[in-house]
Amino acid sequence: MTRTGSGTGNLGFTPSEMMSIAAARELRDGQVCFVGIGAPSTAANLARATQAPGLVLIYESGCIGAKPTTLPLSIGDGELADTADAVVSVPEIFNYWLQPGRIDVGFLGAAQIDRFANLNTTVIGPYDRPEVRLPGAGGAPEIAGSCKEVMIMIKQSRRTFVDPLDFRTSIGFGDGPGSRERLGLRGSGPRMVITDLGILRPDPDSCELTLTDLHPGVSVEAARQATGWELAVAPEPRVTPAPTEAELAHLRHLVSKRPQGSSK
Amino acid sequence: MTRTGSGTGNLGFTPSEMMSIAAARELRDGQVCFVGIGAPSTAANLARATQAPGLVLIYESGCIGAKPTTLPLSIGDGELADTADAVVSVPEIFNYWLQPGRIDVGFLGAAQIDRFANLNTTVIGPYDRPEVRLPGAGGAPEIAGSCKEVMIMIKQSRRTFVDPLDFRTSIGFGDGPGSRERLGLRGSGPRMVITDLGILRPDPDSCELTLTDLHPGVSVEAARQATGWELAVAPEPRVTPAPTEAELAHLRHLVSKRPQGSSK
Amino acid sequence: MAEIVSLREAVAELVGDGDTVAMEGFSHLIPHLAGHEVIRQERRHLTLVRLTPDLIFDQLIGMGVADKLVFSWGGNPGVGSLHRFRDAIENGWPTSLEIEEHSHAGLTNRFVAGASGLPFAILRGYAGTGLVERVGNIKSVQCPFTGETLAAVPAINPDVAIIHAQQADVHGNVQMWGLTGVQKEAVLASSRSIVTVEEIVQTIELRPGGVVLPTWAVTAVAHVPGGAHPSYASGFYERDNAFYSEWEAISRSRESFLSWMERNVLEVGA
Amino acid sequence: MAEIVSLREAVAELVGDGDTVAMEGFSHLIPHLAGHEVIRQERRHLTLVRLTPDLIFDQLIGMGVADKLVFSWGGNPGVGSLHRFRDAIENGWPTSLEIEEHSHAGLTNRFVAGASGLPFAILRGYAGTGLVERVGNIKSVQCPFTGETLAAVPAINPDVAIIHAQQADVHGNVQMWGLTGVQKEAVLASSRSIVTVEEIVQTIELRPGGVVLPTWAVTAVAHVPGGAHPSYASGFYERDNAFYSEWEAISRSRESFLSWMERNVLEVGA
Repeated sequence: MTRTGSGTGNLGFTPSEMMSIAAARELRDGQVCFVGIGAPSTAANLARATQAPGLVLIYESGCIGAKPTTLPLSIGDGELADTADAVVSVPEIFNYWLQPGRIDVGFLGAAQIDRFANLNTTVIGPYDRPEVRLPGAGGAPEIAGSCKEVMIMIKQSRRTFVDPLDFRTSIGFGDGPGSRERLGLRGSGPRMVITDLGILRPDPDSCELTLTDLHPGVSVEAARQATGWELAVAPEPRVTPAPTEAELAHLRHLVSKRPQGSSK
Repeated sequence: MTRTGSGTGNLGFTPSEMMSIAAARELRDGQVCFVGIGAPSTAANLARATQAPGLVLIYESGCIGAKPTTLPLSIGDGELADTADAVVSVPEIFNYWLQPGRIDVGFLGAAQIDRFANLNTTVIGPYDRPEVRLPGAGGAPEIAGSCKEVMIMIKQSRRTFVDPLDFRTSIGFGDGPGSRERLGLRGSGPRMVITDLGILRPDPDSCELTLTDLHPGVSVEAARQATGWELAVAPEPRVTPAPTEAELAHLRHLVSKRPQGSSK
Repeated sequence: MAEIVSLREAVAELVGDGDTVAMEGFSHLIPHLAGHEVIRQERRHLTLVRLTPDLIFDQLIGMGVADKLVFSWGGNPGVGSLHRFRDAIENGWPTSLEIEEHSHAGLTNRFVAGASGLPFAILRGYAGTGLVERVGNIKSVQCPFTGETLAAVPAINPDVAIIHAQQADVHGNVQMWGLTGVQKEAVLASSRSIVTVEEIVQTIELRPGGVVLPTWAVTAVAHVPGGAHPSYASGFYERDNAFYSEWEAISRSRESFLSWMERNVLEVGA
Repeated sequence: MAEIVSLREAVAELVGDGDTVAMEGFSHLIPHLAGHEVIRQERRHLTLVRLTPDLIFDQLIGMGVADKLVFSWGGNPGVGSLHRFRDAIENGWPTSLEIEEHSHAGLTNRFVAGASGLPFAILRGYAGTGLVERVGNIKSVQCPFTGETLAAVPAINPDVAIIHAQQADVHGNVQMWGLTGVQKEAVLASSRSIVTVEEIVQTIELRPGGVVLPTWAVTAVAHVPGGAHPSYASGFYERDNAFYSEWEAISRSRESFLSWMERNVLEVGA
């Protein structure tokens, strides 16, 4: 567990950087992506700066086709509205653009995730007497339900990878196979969970998150230690290609221009 | 029945002009008025030109606060959009502005009216084999249901004042007292019906249209003859004040600037 | 991403016999020339959808393109009747025309539900009208909070939406302004869409009142200047009120209608 | 017609103890100075409503103005927690705070239903989430056409909506542009409304993206330049990201919070 610091160590990049770059690589040019603030926004904008210049970014504040040149601090920064193809009302974003399932990828973060990729952004501890009151649902429940597929970014630890969740704010695969179908959800659910240690994907049969990729220098054992349940691991996890110089340069350039005030 | 021609006769004004002027007088400054095309639009714009300069005109095409200087031919003339305080989508006009009951006066015309001020703009004859297929409902059913009150303009004759209607396109007082309440309608229904012969108002108890005003030179008998049911008449019908010179001048000026192509 | 193609190609590829086709435009930006192309390509058995069928729908109906019409107000605004529409309904000429009629509020909300990915919409509407009995597609639903009864209409999700807009950029992003009716909803509710435009520009500059459809929400864009005539395109040309008036005489008889269509539509290329 | 009054008068006349008050602004045009005036006038027992309670709601909650909060995301965007909001929920300081939480889509549609004069709204939402059990105000309804089950949320109709906009004209017509969130719906859903504006102009010139509220749909307009700071007003000033960051330290302890409020809000006139 030497990989949780924020230094670049001897690999020349930090685990957070690897997480952003691994996530950015999964976005394809021309896709339409509904972006949460923070890590997903960083990754999506990195993708736009690298292999997916035509990625269409949608922010729940009403921006369709935002093309920020600096990372926004909030989902409603002026930079997003000023560079968007269209700015619409919040009702329109949710009702006309998200709900019908026309978004390719929903990109979410969370405070907790469980083995079926359900997410908690509501409370740590009991709902009525929370130890930590988190911000709440925001756009997540409907992003998780309606996008054609969902990508999740979350730092992996026993505090974040838990079973059960303290609260289920948005659904991944619910209680396992068939849950989404029974709920009438149209999107296919989480395609992958990208952490600072590796990548997990749902098992096609059981829907359980399975470690399929490890970032450079991370062991299966380290990933197991950072998971609050018995982690399913693919027979031969791939090793994520290390960040290229270009990827790192783009990412660091983006982050360096992030507005003052950001803590993450 | 000498009053149905379109000449000005010896009174110096036509029955149609009297109808427009009588209707315009009933609109008050500052009211918000949802206007149908044709006669209601003429009367509403005459009101704006005379005693109600602050009358707010709403057209279902999406114009809020239209201030046309010429009479529009359609409810979507460029003149309406160009002079409006706000232009919104058709869904917004119906859902946000009409439906909640924020409009003071709905202003309707029709092909047929019955004794409870229900209107037909759908068919003459049987629905499945109409003698005349009329344009249909348009905005009328919800204007009739949702505006705080409704004013109706219609030329009075045995073809237009009928009982029963061939089709009930929009509701006045339904089958009489209590109908609107049972249907959950929020608006109070028709306040008056202005014709080329006089003005009819619903009886406070029976809701039946009652002739309360006669235009200059029109007899009770003429109004009875032009009504397809036994017309209720107030004990002493008032006589509508004749058009003033200013009213006539404004009306004729408006009509003279009406776009080519209008047949009414 | 929208492809920029000719109107002929767009209609050939995207409008099929038997399709449900919404051609929207609420008194402004009515896609007349796209309608003419549908007539020239001899589509049949269409279900046509529009709040305010006017001249172009009169022409489509008179040329036998449609089996069914879903609408809420069919007339020649400020002038009078649509004679081809009436002839089809009253006399079954050139073929019988099934109709499903709504109020504007009802049909608008069918589009809103369609654009929203919902199976139905609720409204305070239709109460006490003959439409409830005559139109199969109006039901009611109870509010689970207050118990109130509201009207319910089903979503409409046409196969194709056809609209006219002022401009597109070279990537296929579309901007329209002025009265934009229910066009955005029609495009978003439909499986495919054709947008004819007055001009194609390098970059869209947002206008007051501008409504933008991003290219990835549109199937095809065709450059068709004048495509809304005799209706108008704010910023480009005015409504040809005289033609609306002339249509009264042209359309009154089957013969004069057919001869006008022959000369002005069939013999004209896209 | 909207009256043009001072902020002090507007709050004094239109915001009463115990009212349900929506102060909207989705990361832009947040009515901070109006919130300060509510604090200065010591309103109590309010139910506060907003999709994205951030700093101004943290301040209102920390000053004991609210009994209840209806919201969908409460945080300091890009920075972290709202400490006063957390202290109220986690520790009941300064008073206990009842909460009713939704998703953005759900609360947005509560406003839409409220603005539309409908008792409820339907959406594809909340499915499979803990919110359904924890929030009393989410039910379901069946589509009368397809039989599908959809989420239903009740309309919200606040007593007062408070928003900030870029401009009003001398008649009280309001224009805002840029991100306009759910502000139009909040005003239309509410019985009364206060709009603070950056400037009052003779005549509104429509802007790209401009959203207009006609004067007759607004109760009061107050000229409050800078009224959105530390959020921003597109065309007037930028978001003060540094202050959002500083709020983390100011709000972390009750003492530093109270002393900041004393100096920066209570001792300052409207």
